[in-house]
Amino acid sequence: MATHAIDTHDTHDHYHPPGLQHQFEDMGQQQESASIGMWMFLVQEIMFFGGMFTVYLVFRSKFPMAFAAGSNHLNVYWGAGNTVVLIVSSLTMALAVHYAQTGKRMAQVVCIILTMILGATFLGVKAIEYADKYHEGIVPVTGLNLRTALHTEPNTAGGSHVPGDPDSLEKSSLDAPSSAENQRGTSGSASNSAGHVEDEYVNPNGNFLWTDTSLAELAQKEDYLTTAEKVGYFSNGQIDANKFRDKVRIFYYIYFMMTGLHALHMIIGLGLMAWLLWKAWSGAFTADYFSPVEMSGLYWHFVDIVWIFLFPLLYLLGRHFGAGGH
Amino acid sequence: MQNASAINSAEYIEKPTNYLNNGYTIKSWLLTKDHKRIAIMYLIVVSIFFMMGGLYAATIRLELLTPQSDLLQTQTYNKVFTQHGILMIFFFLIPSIPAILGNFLIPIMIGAKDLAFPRINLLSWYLYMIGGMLTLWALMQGGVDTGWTFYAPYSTQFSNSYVMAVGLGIFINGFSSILTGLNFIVTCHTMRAPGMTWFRMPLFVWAHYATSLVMILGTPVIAITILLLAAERLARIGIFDPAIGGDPILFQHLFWFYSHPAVYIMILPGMGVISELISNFSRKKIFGYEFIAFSSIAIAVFGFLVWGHHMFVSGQSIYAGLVFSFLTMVVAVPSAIKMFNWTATLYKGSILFDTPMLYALGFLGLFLIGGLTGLFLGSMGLDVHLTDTYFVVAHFHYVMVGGQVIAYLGGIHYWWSKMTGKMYSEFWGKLSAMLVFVGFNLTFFPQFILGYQGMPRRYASYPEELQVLNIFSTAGASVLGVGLVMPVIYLTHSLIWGKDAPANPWMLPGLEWRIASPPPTENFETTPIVTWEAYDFSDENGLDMEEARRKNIVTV
Amino acid sequence: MQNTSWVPFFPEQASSFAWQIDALYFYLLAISAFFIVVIVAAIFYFGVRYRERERYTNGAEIHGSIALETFWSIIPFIISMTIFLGGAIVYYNQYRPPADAMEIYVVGKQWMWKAQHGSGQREINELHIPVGRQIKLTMTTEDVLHDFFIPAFRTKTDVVPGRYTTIWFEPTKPGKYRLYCAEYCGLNHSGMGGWVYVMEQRDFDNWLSGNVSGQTPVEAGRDLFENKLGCASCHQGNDQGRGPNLAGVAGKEVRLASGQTVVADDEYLRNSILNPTGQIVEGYQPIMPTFKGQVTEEQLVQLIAYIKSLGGNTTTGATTRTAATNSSTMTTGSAPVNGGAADSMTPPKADRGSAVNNQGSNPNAPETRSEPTNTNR
Amino acid sequence: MAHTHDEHKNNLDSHDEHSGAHHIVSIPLYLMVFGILMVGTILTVLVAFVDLDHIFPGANTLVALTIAFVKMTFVMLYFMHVKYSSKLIWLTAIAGFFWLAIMFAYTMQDYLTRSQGVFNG
Ligand code: HEA
Ligand code: HEA
Ligand code: HEC
Ligand code: CUA
Ligand SMILES: [Cu+2]
Repeated sequence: MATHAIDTHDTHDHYHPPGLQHQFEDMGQQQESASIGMWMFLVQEIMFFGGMFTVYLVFRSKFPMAFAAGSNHLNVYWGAGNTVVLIVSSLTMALAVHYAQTGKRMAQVVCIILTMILGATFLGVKAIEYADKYHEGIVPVTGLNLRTALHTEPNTAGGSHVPGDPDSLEKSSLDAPSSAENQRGTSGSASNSAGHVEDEYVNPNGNFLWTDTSLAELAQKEDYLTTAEKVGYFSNGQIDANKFRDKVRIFYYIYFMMTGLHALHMIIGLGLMAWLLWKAWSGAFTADYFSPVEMSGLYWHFVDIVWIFLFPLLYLLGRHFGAGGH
Repeated sequence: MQNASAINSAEYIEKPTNYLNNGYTIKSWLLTKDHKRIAIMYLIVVSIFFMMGGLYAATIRLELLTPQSDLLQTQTYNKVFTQHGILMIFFFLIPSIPAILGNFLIPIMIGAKDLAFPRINLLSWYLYMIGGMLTLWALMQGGVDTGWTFYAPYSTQFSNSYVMAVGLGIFINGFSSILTGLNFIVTCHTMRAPGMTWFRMPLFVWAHYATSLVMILGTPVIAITILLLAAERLARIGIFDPAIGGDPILFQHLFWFYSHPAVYIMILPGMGVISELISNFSRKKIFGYEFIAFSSIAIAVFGFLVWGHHMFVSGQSIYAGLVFSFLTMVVAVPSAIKMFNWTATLYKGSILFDTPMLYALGFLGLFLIGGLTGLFLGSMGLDVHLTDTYFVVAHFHYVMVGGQVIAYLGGIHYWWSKMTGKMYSEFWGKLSAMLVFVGFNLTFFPQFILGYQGMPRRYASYPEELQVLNIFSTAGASVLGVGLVMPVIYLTHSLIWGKDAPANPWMLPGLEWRIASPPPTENFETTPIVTWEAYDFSDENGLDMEEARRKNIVTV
Repeated sequence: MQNTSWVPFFPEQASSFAWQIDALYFYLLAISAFFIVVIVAAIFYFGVRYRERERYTNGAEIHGSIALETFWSIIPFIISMTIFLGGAIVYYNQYRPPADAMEIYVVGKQWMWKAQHGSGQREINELHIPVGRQIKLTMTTEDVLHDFFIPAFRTKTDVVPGRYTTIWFEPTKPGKYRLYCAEYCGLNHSGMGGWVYVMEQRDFDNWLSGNVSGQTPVEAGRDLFENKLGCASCHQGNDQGRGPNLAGVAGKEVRLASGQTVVADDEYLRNSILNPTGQIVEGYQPIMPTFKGQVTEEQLVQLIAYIKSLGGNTTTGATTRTAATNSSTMTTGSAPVNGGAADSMTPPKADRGSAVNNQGSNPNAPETRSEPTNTNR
Repeated sequence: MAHTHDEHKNNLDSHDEHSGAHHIVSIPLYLMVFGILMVGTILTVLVAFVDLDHIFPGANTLVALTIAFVKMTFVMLYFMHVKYSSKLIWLTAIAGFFWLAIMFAYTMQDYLTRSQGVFNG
């Protein structure tokens, strides 16, 4: 078999330190390759998350108040707590590398275990937060939430939402010219309130509950709405809870996509740690050969860095509006 | 240790084992970590995808023979061109040269035993296979009809074809591409043999280094974009669909952030091959080595700044359009530099017109036309009229088929003896090269005219007054098809009945020609020490021309 | 087409800035020709002059030349800048609508173009415009991206859901020009097109006031069905379209989605056109837009005459006709977007007064609210 | 074959990367970095509740991102040993963020210079 032949063929004139792969000349070359390779991988990761950050940037710059509203509803204590957890785990990871470099097996094992525990804690907290949001009915699109209807004043409901009509969302949103009328802030046309006494907004994808438009009102009052917001939140010159809610939903889409991807990386990281733990336990790493520990460390720290940005962007960006969470 | 410069490769080097006869079991292939075997596995699969893409192309051309959509239903036609584009781009052209020739040659060219991460290399192949199989499965189930560009909101809300499955296939395949790029970069940094400085590397390696940069920096973005698209389809997440608050132009930004650089993934390796061919078949050092090397990097870097030229009429702001148009012009300059240097290399050469060189010269002409028509499109005012017409179709086939595919064929012929240890028939080679050239022009040149007349692309039926040129195009495609089927036959034929290849059939100085054909598993018995520049034909370089002439080594 | 120009295979120039695009085109052709000739000539010359004379002789040792490299970097750069500037200027002219342009609203929809004139006149897959007037189109779409493309005018622009895009031109020659959809938009993308009629002002005024030509009702109906109203884009005459095959429908029994059966008499046909969602044929989505307000009574008669004339060589009774897979149903099982979209395109009654007031200053499409949407569900 | 390796190194133009001896960061230094990170975290939370936007719009975001950036820098330099790594690693890390910036900048140059394109939904 080919691979077998490679190995036997090679050994005859080389001293083979443990862990040296056949294609390399020496440990130095191997370590260098591993570290460049890992960094290239991290660059790849930066761009991967970068796509999401771009999406965030675009929508946040359009709808800052909706984002602030959504963000304020997240629990800052859980978020901050998790940040601390991750930073501590980064420390233990760094220590694990340190002990690997200095060849201390037991300390290394302990550090890895600690890192894993902290990582799991992080995921646990995330799970709690997700569950929380789920029970509050603000996980967009799950469709599994209680279908509690949101009642709004008839005159702010945009007129075209027919009770119980699942198409009404599309109907209004594709009815482009009429919304443009709204843009001008003129009063609606004669027909739009025909027969709607009680408007009930039913999201065809399950309910995403959101009634609080106070931030949009605040911004309207103090006049710092963006152009997009001036169009995007209003129906007939008044703040439309439903339209505002749709923008908050975008925040939550992005929140769940970003934190979900981050959590996925944590899970992969935990798998990596488990493997490291097993290797470290069986004494595979020495002061000469520890690059797997180092490389996993790089990965772990990177995931930490992503969170360092996610935390302020998702949890903190609207706190100063004083509209507070719940 | 034996000094590499003493190797006289004109002789047959009898090697008891080479990478091909080193194990015959299926397992010895499927679990191999040998970059050469992985390259061969890519060769097989990529060829299959090419044939499938080609069959779709043939179907397109047949349908377009008549103005009505009579051969295919409109629905089917939409799927056919989409799948043609997807298979050709993601599963054929992007992996073609890098994963086959790059994989096989980069370690050899820089004097290494293997890539830096052989296992990851194998993983890349498996990811490619999984992605490919998933896509094929989806095509079997019913296919996609979104166009290869997957524009939202059609792809996210309106199409009821297998967008998710194909998207997932491309997603997985993307990681294959990323890992290949990663492997090449690390290999170039750490695996070079003693004496193989950066500026002694063959330009083929430089081109792949640049390509790899694009792969690593660009591909993740398409991955996340497809993920978002899938999320939007699955759960109606409103990122791209305006009906629920999203922004369809954002999709285009994200898509082209990758897909424009990706067109350079699709040409840079070809440019690398052409640099090798032009220089070696002129038996002369390449003109302006450093300029060609750096222009590859420049293309890779600036290629990231121009994606908006696909969006001049999309509703992007005029200001953004101006910036992107300007940068598009800037990025054409490095290509121009390459073009001129290649031409200059021919000057005072000793030019050999073997099959690979025919392809190389064909490349120069076709890429020239393709690239220049790129300038038409990059010029905003003109693009307004030309975008989404057959002019664009003709442009990108000129650069992709006339460029990369031709380069790929040239490369395959050039290194065929090295890869397989067999010589193909030069007569058939030349014949097919010429057929391809003629057929290609006949197929795609009329499309420029069609495009300027205003024939929109992705049309299953078209106005009758446009039929004449379409008939030309279809006729050309038939010639092209014949020209492309021929290599499949004579190359396969050569595997069994071909003459055994000498180590260095053309007496060339590259490292790959200093080892046996096919190479031994370990590439080099001992690590070579490089003391010569790239394309060094001087006599001090250990190539004993007198000896070769005396022995009259016959190349073809 | 209107291939009257002396250059073969060259599209007609029919807008005020078409010459600019053509000039730019010829400029680029000249540049290309120059580089192609120079490079190909060099290749041929070198190929012949320096072909290998004796086996294994090497070429001359030349490494490169900084002077040459600089030369051939700077020259292309300068040339490419002229191309950029030319393109930018032309583009700017094309996308800066003059202030006093006549405004027409265009809405794209899978797979038809709907236009409404300032006077309230509506048309489908056609655009009638007067010659020599600057015309500005304000465009959007109800579903996916489309692209409004008139080759003879050398201009096009995407229409984007949720946004307005604009395009302007000044037609210079009366005639009939092709109109295409140039952005892929699904099944019938290649059928989404029609004609632009550039008319003398006098003819245009006539047209606006609704003059019709002397065709038989069936002929006129066919014209309406196939071209003017775009019925054929859904009723393709086979069962793959989004709407049912109408051949042989007249007089037969039709199964409705509600389970009832009705006889397709004139009244039924008329209702199907004016109020399509009232009686949905079994197996189809309620996507057919209402044509109320767009067809005159006279045209209705013509349409019905035409549908009846389709005869019944298709023997498949209405009851056995099965639905084509509707390309717009969503995989998620949530509300069909198209369903909503169709409802929303209720055409308004032409209201000349207010629409005229809106002209020029108002970026919005004409009012669509003057009539309630289908409330008879 | 020992001399091969030597030559191998000598001929690499980047031999500083090749030194097998990896820098070992001392534990106190790690702890110090950790301290900085914790302070940063607390600071960013506290600042978030103070309204800085009246200074100029977006000031809060700017401060939050600056703190995050500083934290990231420390993690990269010390935890990820970039400080002790070759130029190539520096370059790689910077290039990654640079490309991200390209994506942001060139996307936003479109969004900031045209109508926001929302009239519904
Ligand atoms: C291998 C792939 C490849 C390559 C290399 C290129 C190269 C180039 N492309 Fe192309 N392109 C595609 C593949 C490629 N393209 C594809 C697939 C599409 C369509 C995607 C889709 O919509 O489906 C596309 C579409 C496309 C568009 C969008 C068209 C539209 O949809 O409206 C534009 C617009 O600017 C463009 C421009 C260019 C330019 C300026 C170059 C330049 O890099 C070319 C540079 C080369 C030269 C210029 C020739 C050599 C130079 C000289 C001989 C000297 C003279 C030069 C000067 C005076 C400057 N391309
Ligand atoms: C690598 C990329 C690549 C390649 C190689 C090709 C190759 C060809 N393409 Fe295509 N093409 C695209 C990429 C490519 N294309 C893309 C991206 C699109 C846009 C899709 C979209 O709009 O979304 C497109 C669209 C496209 C269209 C426009 C469709 C439309 O807009 O309506 C047309 C029309 O003529 C066309 C034709 C051809 C032809 C005739 C070939 C020929 O060159 C093919 C020649 C090859 C063969 C004939 C096969 C060779 C055979 C063998 C090697 C083996 C023999 C096989 C057997 C024995 C079975 N292609
Ligand atoms: C957007 C697509 C679309 C367009 C355009 C369209 N239709 Fe339809 N049409 C449908 C669909 C779908 C049905 C079946 C569902 C229903 O009854 O509404 C239908 C049903 C009908 C029926 C009843 C057919 C039967 O089998 O009973 C008639 C008659 C009809 N259309 C006539 C027309 C005419 C006349 C026009 C043009 C003026 C037209 N349609 C334009 C989609 C369309
Ligand atoms: Cu509408 Cu294509
Ligand atoms: Cu491009």
